[in-house]
Amino acid sequence: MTGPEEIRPDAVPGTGGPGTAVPLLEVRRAGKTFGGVIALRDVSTRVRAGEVTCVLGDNGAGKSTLIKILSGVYVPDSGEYLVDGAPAAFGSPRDALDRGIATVYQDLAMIPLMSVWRNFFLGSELSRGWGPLRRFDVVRARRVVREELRSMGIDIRDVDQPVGTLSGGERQSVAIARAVYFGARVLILDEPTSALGVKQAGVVLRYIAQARDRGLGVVFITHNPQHAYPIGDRFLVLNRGTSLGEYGKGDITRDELTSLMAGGAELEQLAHELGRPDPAG
Amino acid sequence: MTGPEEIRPDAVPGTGGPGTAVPLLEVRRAGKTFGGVIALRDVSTRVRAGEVTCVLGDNGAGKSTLIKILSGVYVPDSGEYLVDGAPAAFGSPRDALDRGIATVYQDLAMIPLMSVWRNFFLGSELSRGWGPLRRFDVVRARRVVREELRSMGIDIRDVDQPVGTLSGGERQSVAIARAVYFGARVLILDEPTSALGVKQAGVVLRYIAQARDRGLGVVFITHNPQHAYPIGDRFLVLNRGTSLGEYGKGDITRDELTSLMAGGAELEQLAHELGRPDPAG
Amino acid sequence: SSGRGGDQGATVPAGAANAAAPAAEGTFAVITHASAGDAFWDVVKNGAEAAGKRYGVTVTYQGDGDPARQSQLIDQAVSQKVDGIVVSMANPDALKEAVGKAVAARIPVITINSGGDFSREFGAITHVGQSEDVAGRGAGEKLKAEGVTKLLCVIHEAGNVGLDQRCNGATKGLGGTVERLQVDVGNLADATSKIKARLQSDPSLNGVLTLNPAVAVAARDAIADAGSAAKLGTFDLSADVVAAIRDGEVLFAVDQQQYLQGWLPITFLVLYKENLNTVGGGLPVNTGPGFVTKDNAEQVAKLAENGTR
Amino acid sequence: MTVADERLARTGLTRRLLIRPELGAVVGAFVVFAFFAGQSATFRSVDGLANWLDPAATLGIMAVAIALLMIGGEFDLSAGVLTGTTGLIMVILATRYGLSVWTAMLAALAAALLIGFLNGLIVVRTRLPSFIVTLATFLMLQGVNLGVTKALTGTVQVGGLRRAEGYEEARALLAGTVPLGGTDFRVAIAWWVAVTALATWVLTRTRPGNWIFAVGGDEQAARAVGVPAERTKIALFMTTAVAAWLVGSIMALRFTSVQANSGIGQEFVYIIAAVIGGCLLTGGYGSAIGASVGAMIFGMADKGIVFAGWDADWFTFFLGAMLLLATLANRFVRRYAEEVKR
Amino acid sequence: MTVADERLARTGLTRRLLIRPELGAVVGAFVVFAFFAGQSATFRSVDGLANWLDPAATLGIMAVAIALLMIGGEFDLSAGVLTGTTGLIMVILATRYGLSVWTAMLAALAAALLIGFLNGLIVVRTRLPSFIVTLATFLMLQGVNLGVTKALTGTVQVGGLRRAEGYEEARALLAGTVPLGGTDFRVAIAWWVAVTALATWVLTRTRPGNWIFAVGGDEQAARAVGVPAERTKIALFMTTAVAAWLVGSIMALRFTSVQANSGIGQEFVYIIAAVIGGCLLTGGYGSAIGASVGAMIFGMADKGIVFAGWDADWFTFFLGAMLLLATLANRFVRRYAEEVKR
Ligand SMILES: Nc1ncnc2c1ncn2[C@@H]1O[C@H](COP(=O)(O)OP(=O)(O)OP(=O)(O)O)[C@@H](O)[C@H]1O
Ligand SMILES: Nc1ncnc2c1ncn2[C@@H]1O[C@H](COP(=O)(O)OP(=O)(O)OP(=O)(O)O)[C@@H](O)[C@H]1O
Ligand SMILES: [Mg+2]
Ligand SMILES: [Mg+2]
Repeated sequence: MTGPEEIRPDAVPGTGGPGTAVPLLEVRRAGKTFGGVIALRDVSTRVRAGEVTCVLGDNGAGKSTLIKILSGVYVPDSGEYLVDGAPAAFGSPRDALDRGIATVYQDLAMIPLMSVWRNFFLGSELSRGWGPLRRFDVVRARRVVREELRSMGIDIRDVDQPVGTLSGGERQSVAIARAVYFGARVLILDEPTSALGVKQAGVVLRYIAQARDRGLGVVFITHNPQHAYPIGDRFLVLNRGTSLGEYGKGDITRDELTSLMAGGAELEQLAHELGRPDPAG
Repeated sequence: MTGPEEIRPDAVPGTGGPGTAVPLLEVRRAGKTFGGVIALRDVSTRVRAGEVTCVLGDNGAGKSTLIKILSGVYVPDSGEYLVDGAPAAFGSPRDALDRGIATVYQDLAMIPLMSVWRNFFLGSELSRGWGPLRRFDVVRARRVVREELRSMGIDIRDVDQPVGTLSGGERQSVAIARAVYFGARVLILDEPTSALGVKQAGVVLRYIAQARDRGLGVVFITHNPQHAYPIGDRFLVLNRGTSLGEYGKGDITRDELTSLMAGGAELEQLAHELGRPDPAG
Repeated sequence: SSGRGGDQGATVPAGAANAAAPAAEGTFAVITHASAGDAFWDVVKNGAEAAGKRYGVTVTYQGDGDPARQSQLIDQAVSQKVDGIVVSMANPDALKEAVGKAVAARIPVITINSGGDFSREFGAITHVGQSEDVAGRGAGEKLKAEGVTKLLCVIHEAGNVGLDQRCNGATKGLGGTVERLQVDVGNLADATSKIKARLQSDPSLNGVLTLNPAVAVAARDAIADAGSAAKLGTFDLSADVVAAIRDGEVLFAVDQQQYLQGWLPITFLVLYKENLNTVGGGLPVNTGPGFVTKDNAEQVAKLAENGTR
Repeated sequence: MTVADERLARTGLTRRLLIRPELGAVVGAFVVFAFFAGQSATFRSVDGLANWLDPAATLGIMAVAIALLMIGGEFDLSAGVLTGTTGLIMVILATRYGLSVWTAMLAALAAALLIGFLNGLIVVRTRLPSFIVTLATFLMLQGVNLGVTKALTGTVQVGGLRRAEGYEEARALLAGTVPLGGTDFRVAIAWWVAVTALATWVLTRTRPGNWIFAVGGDEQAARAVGVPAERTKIALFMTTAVAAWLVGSIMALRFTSVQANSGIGQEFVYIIAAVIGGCLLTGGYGSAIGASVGAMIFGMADKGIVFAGWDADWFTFFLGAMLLLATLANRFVRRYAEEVKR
Repeated sequence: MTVADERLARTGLTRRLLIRPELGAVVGAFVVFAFFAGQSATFRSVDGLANWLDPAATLGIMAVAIALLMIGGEFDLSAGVLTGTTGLIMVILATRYGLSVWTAMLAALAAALLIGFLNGLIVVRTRLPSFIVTLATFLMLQGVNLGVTKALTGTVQVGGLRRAEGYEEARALLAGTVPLGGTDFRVAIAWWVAVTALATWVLTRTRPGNWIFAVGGDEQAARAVGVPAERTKIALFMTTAVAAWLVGSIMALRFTSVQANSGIGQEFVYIIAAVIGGCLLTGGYGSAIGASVGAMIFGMADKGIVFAGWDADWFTFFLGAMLLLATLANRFVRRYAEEVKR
């Protein structure tokens, strides 16, 4: 499934377009090992303001690991991580959040026993009052959550419901709504649309476009080329923990991208194949 | 994996081709309530041998709840559930498994702290020896798991790795491989492809086709109309816990289905919309 | 290197006032059926350690209420080849094997406090003190003399043999009704309110016997709170209890002079080691019971504060 | 909810109330109360009430603190013995070193905070289970309590607080009584109510409260959204230590002397009260009011058996049976509330 | 692995071994052993070995059973007192009702199985936390032990097993000694090894072993793939009861008498040993060998302090410090094994 030949890798440093400024985030030859497992090796990429960087690759390619390095969950074992051009050593996701990096994780999404609204504001609680009377503004928090979710097309019955009892897609939507709401400069989304219905996925893509247009840098992971191509500005392709290259939108066509994403073109052929075999044998 | 493609539907007791026989599974006006939440109301459907029934619907529509009724996790609060035409009261998923119903759940997939091979055989451990010396055939189990996963295109480094450290898609693949391996008469898949890459998703669709061709009844949930239409024989559409109707493949075109799945046609239009706004505008 | 520690023994104790006796060599193990921190046994420990200092020998003290663990402690002392073992036998049956092992290893054994009846049979050279039963009987008789007819015996550790024997003895001595109450010595507020609850719900109770000085203080408060006229007696001393005796809030404290149950056996063992002396001729050496009452409270007060009474 | 959703079954107010963890425990409390009130007239009298509320108060203060900690996903086995340690420090400083009671209390508070801080620090740094870390603290404090007390006094207790400066005022504040309805109620009961109210407010209405639920529910996920998990946990251990200090001071002022073994064995009673009150042992769920009610259930059953005059040899048997009944009542009520459809 | 994968860093055999939970504990055990061997010559002698292995054996048997239960996600607080109950039943039947020791042991086994079954049944049926259910059993058994013993004998202990029929043989089998290297070793040590081996085999090589990990790891998910979760849990409680019966019989035969309070407080020592050995309190992870080693660490520290001749007042202090050191050593070794890259 390796690299398609006709594509030129992006001429990385100092390009024109929306990418002239210092990149918001940049990793250089980052690597991460878990015990004996090498999850990521020598991967470099950059995220610029007002651009959408798509990270593509097979299952287990290391996409989520890269994302967790960007958002401060993991410290890379090797390589560099720069934020606004200066080396960053995030000790925890809190540090990343404080620098305006909001993330939707694939597997660290929510606290199942906590209610929807508490999860939504977790770590960034709305406060009112002063000094020792400073408190969580419960009424407003509930209202904000209901509104934000409704505008995503998710009509939660009861924001007091524990997140653990939500459907898969509802849970995903809460996580996205939260990241969009708090996203200040960079929005990182790890397979945000995978559990979503067509309508909800459309809403999320629109959100991404809006965020981009507001000048945020967006990192977007998806397996769906139909979601990735229209919205992405740059495409980083990972395979078995290493980078197969990074492409600008101009350097790659939709079909090339699809075929890069492992046999996307096969889908059409698959449709035939999936039909019933001829009963005559 | 087993089953080559050219095999005719299995001659299940008293059938004449798919569809004419007593359905393997049938629910009539089933309903399920959680505390104050009505998750499902008056939903009916049937699963026949050699057919793929697709369940479609928005997030929170009740698809997973229906699946859990079919696989014995929940007992419906109202309505009837028939297996092979006779009323079934499954006390636990074990009962359903014993009747040949294997399921991939959306959220109850795996035990994170256990290794891949232990998870794979959990509940259906390969045994050798007799009497008090009957034991788990560890060597064979490891081998089988590695082979099954490789044939899905998932190359797990180490089957002793705890499932909790796998990537989202790898975990999903293990669950699917397990259900396919143990699926005897009915295979139920709740959004199996959502976390999968294009290649792996294709493999799963082929598996479904193979299972169907071997005469299994398949229930398949997905949000992706491109996955659903080619392979489905019947389409059950849920909305906010109730059924919008069940359609045979002949009764509905791909486009109708896509639009039924809530604005699927919008996708194309969305692609334009997602482009950059006119800087002049 | 194993230069320090009990198994080498014979470190010269600092400041030992060993003018009376010539400095002896040796390690002696005191192993009782009470865990560390028990008010009664702490005085025994003080007595044994003081004697050790006086004679210039090493005394180790260990204790555990579980007979299994107590017997393991004896086994350990045997492994360490100590020069003598002092043991309290609340559960003689359970200690038979371990004591026998010590005797077989030619280690002199002296029993203290309880188990006097078996002392000889098991091969101990003598017994010091008398059983909790006798002490309890004394307390019962004293309460009877004060006109107590219905007594509440407060047990602060359920299933403890020694405490049970004290209550049983009191029952025999009193001749009247004895009711039991279980409290937790780790939580005195709770103990107070339980004693009070018992007194409130049964006004015919006219005596309380506690088996621990801290519980005695709790019982004193409870009696006052409940407005009861019950008479209070206790086992063992503390500064608070002595003060309460002085003030007439507590009638008496049973005093087994348990300091002697620590001091004497060490003395006897040293003598045995040096001179093969035995004391008592097979009869137990009694250390009590004595009573601390209003009359002698003043004198005892200072000693109780020092932990020797 | 602004508009009714057709996917919501109608639920009565009663059922919505009963579904809350603390109200399940309240039902258990009623069952136990009714039971013993039927057995003993003294139990239901004002006098009896004052009596069994007294130990429930000190237990309740600790149970609430432990509940917060358990919601945050950790245990503290050293909390019981720490009540003894703080009491000992206070009495020793006030009687042997001539400090005023207030200064001695402050010093004890500082020591408690340090111990709580160390507990928390070791737990978050080494990632050892808090069960093991605080077990070690428990054992070590137990040894220190006895060893130091013995070394200083030659006995296993220290006393004489009555003569210390400031004793009367401190006692009135923490260990005094208030006449009410013809009986004296302990002021500790008021402290208990205050602690419960404060903990409930923190838990449900402040940011740290949200963090406590989160670190107990899923620490990794909480960390990932920016919750300062380590700080939250250390603060929880320190809170427990402060509660232990409060209870230790109350007890020391009340009895004017402290035994070296005081508080040992209580640590599990605290956990039991919290669990009866609906806290999950696995963390992430529970309530302060529930823990308080759990302490009350335990206190009632514990004293009720004495009031009823049942055979002391069988005491623990009855206690166990009552606990089981109370938690079963609680459970059945909640299940009814959750499952019955209308 | 058949072929090397380029995504796998090369790991030495040592590191692969050290990563296993039980081998971490083994390192802790070595640290504690080396420490006390340096302190006391007796400790490291064969005699000393026989000495400290003896309590470790009975503790180890229970710790292994409790570890299985904890891996299965449950607690049993009644296990300690059940050792007393089974011993009492056996001694009472053999001495007061003239049964042979073997029959009395069988009767005690039946009682233990029943109690274990009831524990399990109540836990799986009511879905109450096992902590609470077995706490109730613990309290109730404690009351029964005391109440029945008092009623039958008037004291808090029963004895005289020595005279019962079959005593000598039963004792030789369960509580005898075997001369080895000039010292007598207890046969309980052999039982301990056997129990550990059996439990390890069940856990790692049988279907029920797989189910135990699964119900402890995620009961819902396990149920969903067809694991008979309820049966597994009930069987675990019954296994613990059988272990308690074994230990109770060993102790009763050895000491020929049983105290009514015997075993109380031990329940937590079992849990502690299991946790030192690497079991998670939240279930789903641990090993039988680890629990055994945990018991050994505890036994060594417990007896080593006595051998070293340290002041008994400070005993618990040293015990706590040793436990903390042993678990820290364990943790650092595992962290090294997991994190150092080569
Ligand atoms: N245990 C539960 N308690 C309360 N509500 C529940 C529970 N399980 C499901 N629900 C609710 O029932 C509704 C249907 O859930 P279900 O998981 O069946 O949806 P779904 O169709 O599978 O959605 P998705 O596509 O997002 O997976 C949801 O709104 C969910 O919040
Ligand atoms: N904590 C961990 N310990 C061990 N191995 C891990 C750990 N986390 C991830 N891995 C391994 O690292 C590899 C990369 O994982 P990652 O989650 O980054 O993949 P991914 O690209 O996000 O895949 P997917 O599309 O399936 O989500 C996987 O093979 C996974 O098994
Ligand atoms: Mg991923
Ligand atoms: Mg679903």
